[in-house]
Amino acid sequence: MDTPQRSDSSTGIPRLEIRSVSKRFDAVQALSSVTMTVEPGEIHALVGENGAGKSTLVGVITGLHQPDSGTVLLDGEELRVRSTQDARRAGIAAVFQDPNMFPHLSVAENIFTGQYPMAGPVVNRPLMSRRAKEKLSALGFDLDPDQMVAGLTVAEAQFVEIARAVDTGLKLLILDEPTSALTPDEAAKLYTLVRRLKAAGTSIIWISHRMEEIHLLADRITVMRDGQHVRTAPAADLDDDEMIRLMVGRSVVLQAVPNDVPLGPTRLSVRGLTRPGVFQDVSFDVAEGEIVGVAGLVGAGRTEIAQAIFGLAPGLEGEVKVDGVTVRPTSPRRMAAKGVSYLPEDRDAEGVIAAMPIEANIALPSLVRLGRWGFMSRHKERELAEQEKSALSIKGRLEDLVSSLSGGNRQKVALARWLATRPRVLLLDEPTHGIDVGTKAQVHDIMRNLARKERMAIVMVSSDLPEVLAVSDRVLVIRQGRIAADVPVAEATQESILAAATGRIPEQGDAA
Amino acid sequence: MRSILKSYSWELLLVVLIGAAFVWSSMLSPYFLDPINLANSAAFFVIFAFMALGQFPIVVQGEIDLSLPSILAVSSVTYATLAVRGVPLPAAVGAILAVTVAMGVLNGVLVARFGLPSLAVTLGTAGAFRGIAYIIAGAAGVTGLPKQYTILGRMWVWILPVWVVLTVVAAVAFAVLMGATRFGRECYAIGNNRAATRMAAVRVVRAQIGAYGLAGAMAGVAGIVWVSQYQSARGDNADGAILFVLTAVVLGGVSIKGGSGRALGVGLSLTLLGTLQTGMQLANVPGTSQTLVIGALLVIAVAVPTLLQLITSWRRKLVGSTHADQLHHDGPPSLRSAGESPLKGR
Amino acid sequence: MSETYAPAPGLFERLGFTGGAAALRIRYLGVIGFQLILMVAFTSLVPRFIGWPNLQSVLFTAAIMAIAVCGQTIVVLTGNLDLSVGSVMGLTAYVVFDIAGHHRGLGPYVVLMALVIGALLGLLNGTLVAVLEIPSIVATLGTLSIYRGFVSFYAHATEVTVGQLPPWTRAVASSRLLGVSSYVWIALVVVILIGLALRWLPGGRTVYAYGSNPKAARSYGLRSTRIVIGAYIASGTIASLAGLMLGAQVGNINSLVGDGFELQVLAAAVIGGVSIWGGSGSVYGAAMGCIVLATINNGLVLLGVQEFYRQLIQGAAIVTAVAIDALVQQQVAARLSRRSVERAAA
Amino acid sequence: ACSTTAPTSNAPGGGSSSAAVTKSKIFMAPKFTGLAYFEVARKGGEQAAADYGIDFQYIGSDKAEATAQIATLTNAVPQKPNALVVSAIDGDAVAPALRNARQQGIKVVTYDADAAVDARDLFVNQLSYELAAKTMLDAALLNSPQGGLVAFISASPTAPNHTAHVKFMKQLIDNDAKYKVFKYVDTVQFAGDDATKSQELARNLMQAHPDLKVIISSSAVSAPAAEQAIIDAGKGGQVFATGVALPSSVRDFIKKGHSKAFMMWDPAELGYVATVVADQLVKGKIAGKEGESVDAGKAGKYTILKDGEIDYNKPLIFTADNIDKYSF
Ligand SMILES: Nc1ncnc2c1ncn2[C@@H]1O[C@H](COP(=O)(O)OP(=O)(O)OP(=O)(O)O)[C@@H](O)[C@H]1O
Ligand SMILES: Nc1ncnc2c1ncn2[C@@H]1O[C@H](COP(=O)(O)OP(=O)(O)OP(=O)(O)O)[C@@H](O)[C@H]1O
Ligand SMILES: [Mg+2]
Ligand SMILES: [Mg+2]
Repeated sequence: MDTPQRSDSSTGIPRLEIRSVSKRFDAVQALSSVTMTVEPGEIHALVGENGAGKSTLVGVITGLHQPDSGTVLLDGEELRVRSTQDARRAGIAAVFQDPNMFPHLSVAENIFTGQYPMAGPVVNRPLMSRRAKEKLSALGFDLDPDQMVAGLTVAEAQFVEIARAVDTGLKLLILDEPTSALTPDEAAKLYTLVRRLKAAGTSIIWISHRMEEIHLLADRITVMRDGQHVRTAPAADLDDDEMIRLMVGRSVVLQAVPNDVPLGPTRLSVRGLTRPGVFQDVSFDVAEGEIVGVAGLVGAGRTEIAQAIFGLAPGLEGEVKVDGVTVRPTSPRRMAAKGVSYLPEDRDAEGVIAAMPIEANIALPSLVRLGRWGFMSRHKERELAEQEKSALSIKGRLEDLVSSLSGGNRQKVALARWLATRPRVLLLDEPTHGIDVGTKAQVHDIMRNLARKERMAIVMVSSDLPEVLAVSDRVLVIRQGRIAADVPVAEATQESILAAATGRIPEQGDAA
Repeated sequence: MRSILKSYSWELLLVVLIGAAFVWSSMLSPYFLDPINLANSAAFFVIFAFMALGQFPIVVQGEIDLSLPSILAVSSVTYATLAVRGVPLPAAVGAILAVTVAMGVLNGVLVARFGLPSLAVTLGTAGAFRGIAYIIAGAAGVTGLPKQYTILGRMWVWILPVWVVLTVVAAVAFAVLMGATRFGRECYAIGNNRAATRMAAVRVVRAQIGAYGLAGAMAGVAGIVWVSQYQSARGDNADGAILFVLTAVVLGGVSIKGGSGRALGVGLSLTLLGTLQTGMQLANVPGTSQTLVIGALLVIAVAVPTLLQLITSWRRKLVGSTHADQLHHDGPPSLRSAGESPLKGR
Repeated sequence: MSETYAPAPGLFERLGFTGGAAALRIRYLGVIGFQLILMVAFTSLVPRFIGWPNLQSVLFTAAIMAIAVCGQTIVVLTGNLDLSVGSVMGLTAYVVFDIAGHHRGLGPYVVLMALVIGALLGLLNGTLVAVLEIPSIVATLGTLSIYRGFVSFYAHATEVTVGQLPPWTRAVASSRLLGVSSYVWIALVVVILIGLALRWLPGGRTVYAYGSNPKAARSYGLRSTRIVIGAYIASGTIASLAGLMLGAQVGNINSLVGDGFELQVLAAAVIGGVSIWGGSGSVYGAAMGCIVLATINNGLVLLGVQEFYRQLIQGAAIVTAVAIDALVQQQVAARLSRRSVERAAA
Repeated sequence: ACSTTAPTSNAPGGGSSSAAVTKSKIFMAPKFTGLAYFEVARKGGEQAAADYGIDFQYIGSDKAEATAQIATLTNAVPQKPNALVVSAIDGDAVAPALRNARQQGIKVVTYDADAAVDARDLFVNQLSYELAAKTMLDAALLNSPQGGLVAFISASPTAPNHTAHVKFMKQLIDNDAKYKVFKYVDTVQFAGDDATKSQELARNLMQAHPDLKVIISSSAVSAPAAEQAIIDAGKGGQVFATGVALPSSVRDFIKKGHSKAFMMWDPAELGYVATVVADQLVKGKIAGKEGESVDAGKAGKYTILKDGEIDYNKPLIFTADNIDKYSF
C-alpha cells in the first residue's frame, strides 16, 4: 500500500481545505461545521453511512450547493463556485452519485456538455467525436462516440460520466460511488486510471461503501457521521472494524448466520422461462423459508428475470408456479394477488413515490384490502403504516414525505409497502444497493426473519458477493441470460461465483 | 390547525378572491346581487363544470385531455338526433353514455396502453371527434326536439336550476372519488410517479383508461346538458371551450404536472371565474377586457406562490445568507411526469 | 467480457446510421414515409396532385407554418410548450402594419420592429415559465388570451387594409424566384438556418441538453433560466417574422389573424417527430410535418371531400403519427438493448 | 320543490312592455366583437340612438363561440333593456336565452343573422337570401361576363344564412337563364371567417379546378382574402373572387383592376334600421305583425313580411365607378 504522498508542491498548502462548512436542507442539517483537508496527489476516501452528508459535501465543493456558512479553499485560495462549470474552470471535476446524463444526446456530447470544442463560433463536432473516443479508449472502454446514451447499459453510462469528469490538468477529481454499477473487471480499470491520475498530481476524493476498494486505493480516509466530520486518518491506521465503528457509532459485522430452520415445500417454481434475446430457459425452485441469492455481472439479465416473474415482461415463454399453482405472469397486480412481490433496484424511480407521505407509500399495494366498494379507510391505512413503520424501524412521522428521508429509510419504505401485503414470495433486486453497512445488516436481519419466521420464499438479486454469501441459503449465478450455476451456499466462494458469472473457467459441474 | 391552513392555502386564496370578485362585481353592476340572475348565471357554467370535473382526475394523473369539447359535440348532436327520431329518453341517455365513454376509453387506451403523449393524442382525437360530430349533425344542426328531452333544462329545485344542483352533487362526488377511494389515491400516485405506482401492483393502465372513460362520460353528460339548455345541437358545439376548462382546472390548484389538486379547488375556481365573468358581463365590460382579465388572472394566480418565494429569497439575499439554490429545486418542464426517467429507455 | 466490441454491421450501420443517431434519423424517415404515402394515395386518386403547380401551392401553404414551427420546436425541445404563437403572430402583424401604414417612411425597419416586438413577447413568456416557474402550458395559455386581447384592444374592430401595407411587403408576398414563391425560399432559409444553429451552435446543443435532462443540465452549470427564456425569445421572434409574412400575405389584417395557428403548429411538430417531452426532434422534421398538413388539406380539396372529413382525417393523422413514432422508438430501444446483450455475449 | 318554470325576478327596472316608454334602452349584440363589419353596424345603431333619443349599449364577447354569446345575452336580461338587437352566432342555441328575454318583456330584433323564428320579434334581413344570391352572381358576372366554373367558400356548415346563399346560388345557376353561363363545384368549402384558411382554400380550389373562373363567398373576410390569394398566385384578372366584402377591404383590388365587382349593403344603415325597428316595437308604434309598415326615417320605409321578417334589401355592388362613394 502506498504511503500518503505529499508530492510536488511541498509548500504544505493543502490542495483542498474545507473550513467549518454547514449546509441545511429544510429540516435536515446535512452538514454541520465540517472541516477537512485533501493533500495534493492523494487518494482520499470519504466514507459514512447513508445520509451522512458525503454527497452534499461534494455538492458544496463543486458549486451544486451553496454552503450556509464556512469556506472552501483550493490551493490556499478561497473557492467561489456557483456551478459545476465554475468548479471545472477552477480545476475540480466530479462524477456524481446520481446519473447526470442526457439520454437523447450522443456519448460525445454528453462528455463535452458545456465545454464543447469550438471552431470559431460553432461546435466542432468531428473533433468532439474524436476527442470523446480518445478519452474513452484511455479508460480502456471502446464506445462509439456517436451512439445515443439512452441505449447504453448502466456500466457504459457510468464510464461516459467518468470520461466526462477525467481531464488532463485536473487539480481535484471527486468520484461519488463510481463502482456501484461496475463489474470487478471494469472497476479494476477505474482503479488503474485513478492511480495514473494520482501519479500525475491530481488529488482524488473517492466515496464508496465498498471496504475492499477503499483499502486498495486510499491514502487517507475521512469518516463522516450525521453531517459531521468524525475522523481523518491514514488508511493503514483504520481497519474495517474500526472504520465501521466510526461510521455507525457501534461495530457491525457482516457475517453468515447458519440456517437452523428446516426448509418447507417449494413455494416458487420457475420452469423454462424465456424471453428471446434477454434470457433463456431459466429454471429454479425456491422453498418456503429459503433465501436464494442471484449473482451475476451487471447486465447479465438478473433484473429482467426478476421483473418477468413479477409480470413486467409480456410475451414470456415458460411456466411459473406459486405453491404448486400455475400463474401466468401477465401483470404486477396479478402476481401481487398471488403473493409475489418485487422490490425494484431503482429505489427512487420505481421503489417509492418520493412526493407522497410515508403512510401512502406503505399502503399503496394494499389499497384493495383497506376498504370496501373501492373506498379506502384512512384509519386502516394509518394502522397498517404504523405497524410496518415500527416493524422496520423507519424514521420520521407517517405524514412526512418520503423525499425527506435518507436513502436507507427510503429503501425500508420500499420494502415495507410489500411486507404490508404479507407476500409469500419476495423478489428483492439489489436490496442494499447504496445502503450503509449499519442499515445493511438491519435489512439482512429483516430478510432472515421473513424467511425463517414468516416462511416466505426470498429471491435476492445482488451484486455484492459478500452479501450473497452471508445471506443466501443457495446461490444462482446468471450469465448472459442463462443460469450458469445453482449451488448451495456452502459450496460457493466469491471466486467460484465470479468464475461462473464470467464463464472464464468452465469448471464446476453445475454450469449450464 | 396551522397545518390545515397551510395545506388548504390555495383554496383559502380562492375563497378570498371569490369574496373580492363578489364585492367588485356588485360594485360594477347593480344587477349582480339579484339571486335569480345569479342562479341563471350559474346554470351557464354547468357545461364547463362537468368538463372541468372530468378533466380533473386526468390532470392529477399527469395527463391531459383536449378532446372533451369535441366529445361534448358528438354527445349533443347524437342525443339531439336520437331525440328527434323519437328514441326513448333512457335509451338515448344510455346510448350517449356508451358512445362518450367509448371515446374517452379510446383516448385512454392510446395514452395508457400504448404510452403515447396525451397532449398529442388528444389534440388529434379532438379534431377527429369534432369531424364525427359534424358528420352526424349535417350542415344545419339539429333542432325541434320533443319537450321531454330538454325538460331538465327548465326545471328548478327551489331557487336553483336543477343542473346547478346536479353540478354541486357531481363536484361532491368527485371530491369523494378523489379523496376517499382507491381510484383517487391511485390517480395521485400515478401523477407523482407512474413507474413506481405500476411496481406497487396498481393497475395503472386501467386507472388511466378509467379516468379517460369517466371524463368522456362527463363530457357526454355535458352534451346532454347543452341540448337541454339550448334545445338544439350543432357540430361546432363548445368549440374553443377547452381553454376555459383548463383554466378552471389549473386555477383550482391542480398541478398540470400531476400528482396534486383537489375537487374543492376546482369547484372554487369555477365559482371565481363565473363570478368574474358574470359581473363583467352585467356591467357590459367589452369582451376584450374580459379576455384580458381572465388571462391575467390565470397567469398571476399561478405565479403568486413563486413570486412570494422569490421576494423572500431576494430579501434574504440582501440580508446576507444564500438559499438561492433551493429555488431551483425542480424547474419548469411541463407535462413531464416525475417517474419517467428517460434513461430507462426500455 | 472482451475489452472492445464491434457489432457486426447491420443494415442500419451500413446506411451510415449508427447507434442512437439512428433513432433520431428513423423518426424523420417516419414523417417522410407518411408524406410519401399521402402523395402516392392522392396522386392515384387525382393525378393532377403531383403536378408542379399544385406541389408549389402546397409548399406555399406550408411556408409560413414551417417558419412558425421552428420557434415552437425550439420551445418544445426544452420540454415546454408555446401556445401563444398564434397570438404573437396576430399581434405583430396587426400592430406593425398599422404603424407602417401611418408612417410610410419606415421601409425595412418594419421587419426590425416586428422582430423586437416578437422578442419582447417571447421574453415575457420565458420569464413566466423560467423565473416564475409557471408550467408552460398554463403560462402560454394565459398569454394566448392576453396577447390576443391586446390586439383586439388596439385594433378596435378595424382592419388594416391592403392599401395600407408597405408595397414592398406585398411585392415579396407575391413574388417568385425560379418559379417558386419567395415565401417558400424564405421558409427554406429560416428552417435550414435554425436547423444548423441547433446542431452546430453551443446554444443549440444546450437547448437539446436541457430538454433531454433539465436536472443534469443544471448541475452542469447550464443556465436553465437563460436557456428557457432564450428558447421563448427565439420562438417569439420567429413567430413575429411568420406574423409579418402572414400579414403581408393576407392583405386585409383584422385582430383575428393567426388565431388557432398555435395548434396547427403544435400538430405539425408532433407529426414531424418532435418529442413533446423535450430533448429530441428537429426543425426539419417539424417542417415536414407542416408539409404533411398542407398536403392533407390540399389533397382533400382536390378530391372534393367535405370539410367534415378534413378534421377527421387530420386528427387521425396526428394520432397515427405519434403512434408510429412511439412504435419506432420502441423498436429502436429494443434493438439497442438487444445489442447490449450481444455485447455481453461477445 | 321542483318546477319547470324559472322563477322570475322582480327587481326594479324597465322591461314591462307596452306601457308608454319615453326613452328606450336598447342593447346591440353582434356575433362577436372585433370584426369591422359589426363595428360599422354599431355606428348605425349609435346614429339611430342619437336621432331617436335611445339609450344604446354595444355588448358582446370577443370569442366567436355560441356559449360566449349566450352568456352575453343571459347577462343582458337582468339589466332590463327594453330591446335586444342581435346577430345570432348560432340561431338555435341562443334561442332559449332570447325566449327568456322575451318572456321578461324584452323585445328581440335580429339583424344580419337570424335566430329561431319564435325566439325573436322581428328579423331585419340585410337582403333576402334569394336577392343576396342574385346580387353575388351579378357581381360574378361583372367579373367574368363569359361565365365559367364557380366555387363557393362558406363560413361554416352551421351558419344558416351562408348555407341559404349557396343553396339559392346553385338554384339560380341551374334554372335562371341569366346565370346559365356558370357551372359550379358542388362541394362547398368552409373557412370559418378566417383569412388564412380562406386563402389556403382559394389556392387549393384553383389547383383542384384549373378551369375555375370565380370564387364566391358571402363571408366579408373570405371574399377579399380569396381575391388576395388569387392575385398572389399570379391569376389576377383570370380568376376572380367576389361576394360580400367591405368596400375598404377591396378598394385596392378594384382600383388596380384585379377585380371588377364585390357586393354588400350598408351595414351602418342596417344597424340603423334594426335599432329603429326595436325602438318602435318598444314604444308600441308597431306590433310586429305581418303587413305592418315601419318608417325608419331617413333610412326609408319597410314592410313586415311573413315570419316577422323585414327585408332591408338594398344591395350595393362596388365597382370602379362607385367604390369611392363608400367610406366604410
Ligand atoms: N436536495 C436535498 N433536499 C433535502 N434534503 C437533502 C437534499 N440532499 C440531501 N439531503 C439530505 O441531506 C442528508 C445528507 O445526504 P447526502 O446525500 O449528502 O448523504 P450521503 O452521505 O451521500 O448518503 P449516501 O451514502 O446514501 O449517498 C440526508 O439526510 C438527505 O436526506
Ligand atoms: N438503460 C438500459 N437501456 C437499454 N438496455 C438496458 C438498460 N439497462 C440494462 N439494459 C439491458 O437489459 C439487459 C438485462 O439487464 P438487467 O438489468 O436485467 O441485468 P441485471 O443482471 O439485473 O443487471 P443489474 O445488476 O444492473 O440489475 C442487459 O442486456 C442490459 O444491457
Ligand atoms: Mg451520496
Ligand atoms: Mg439488476
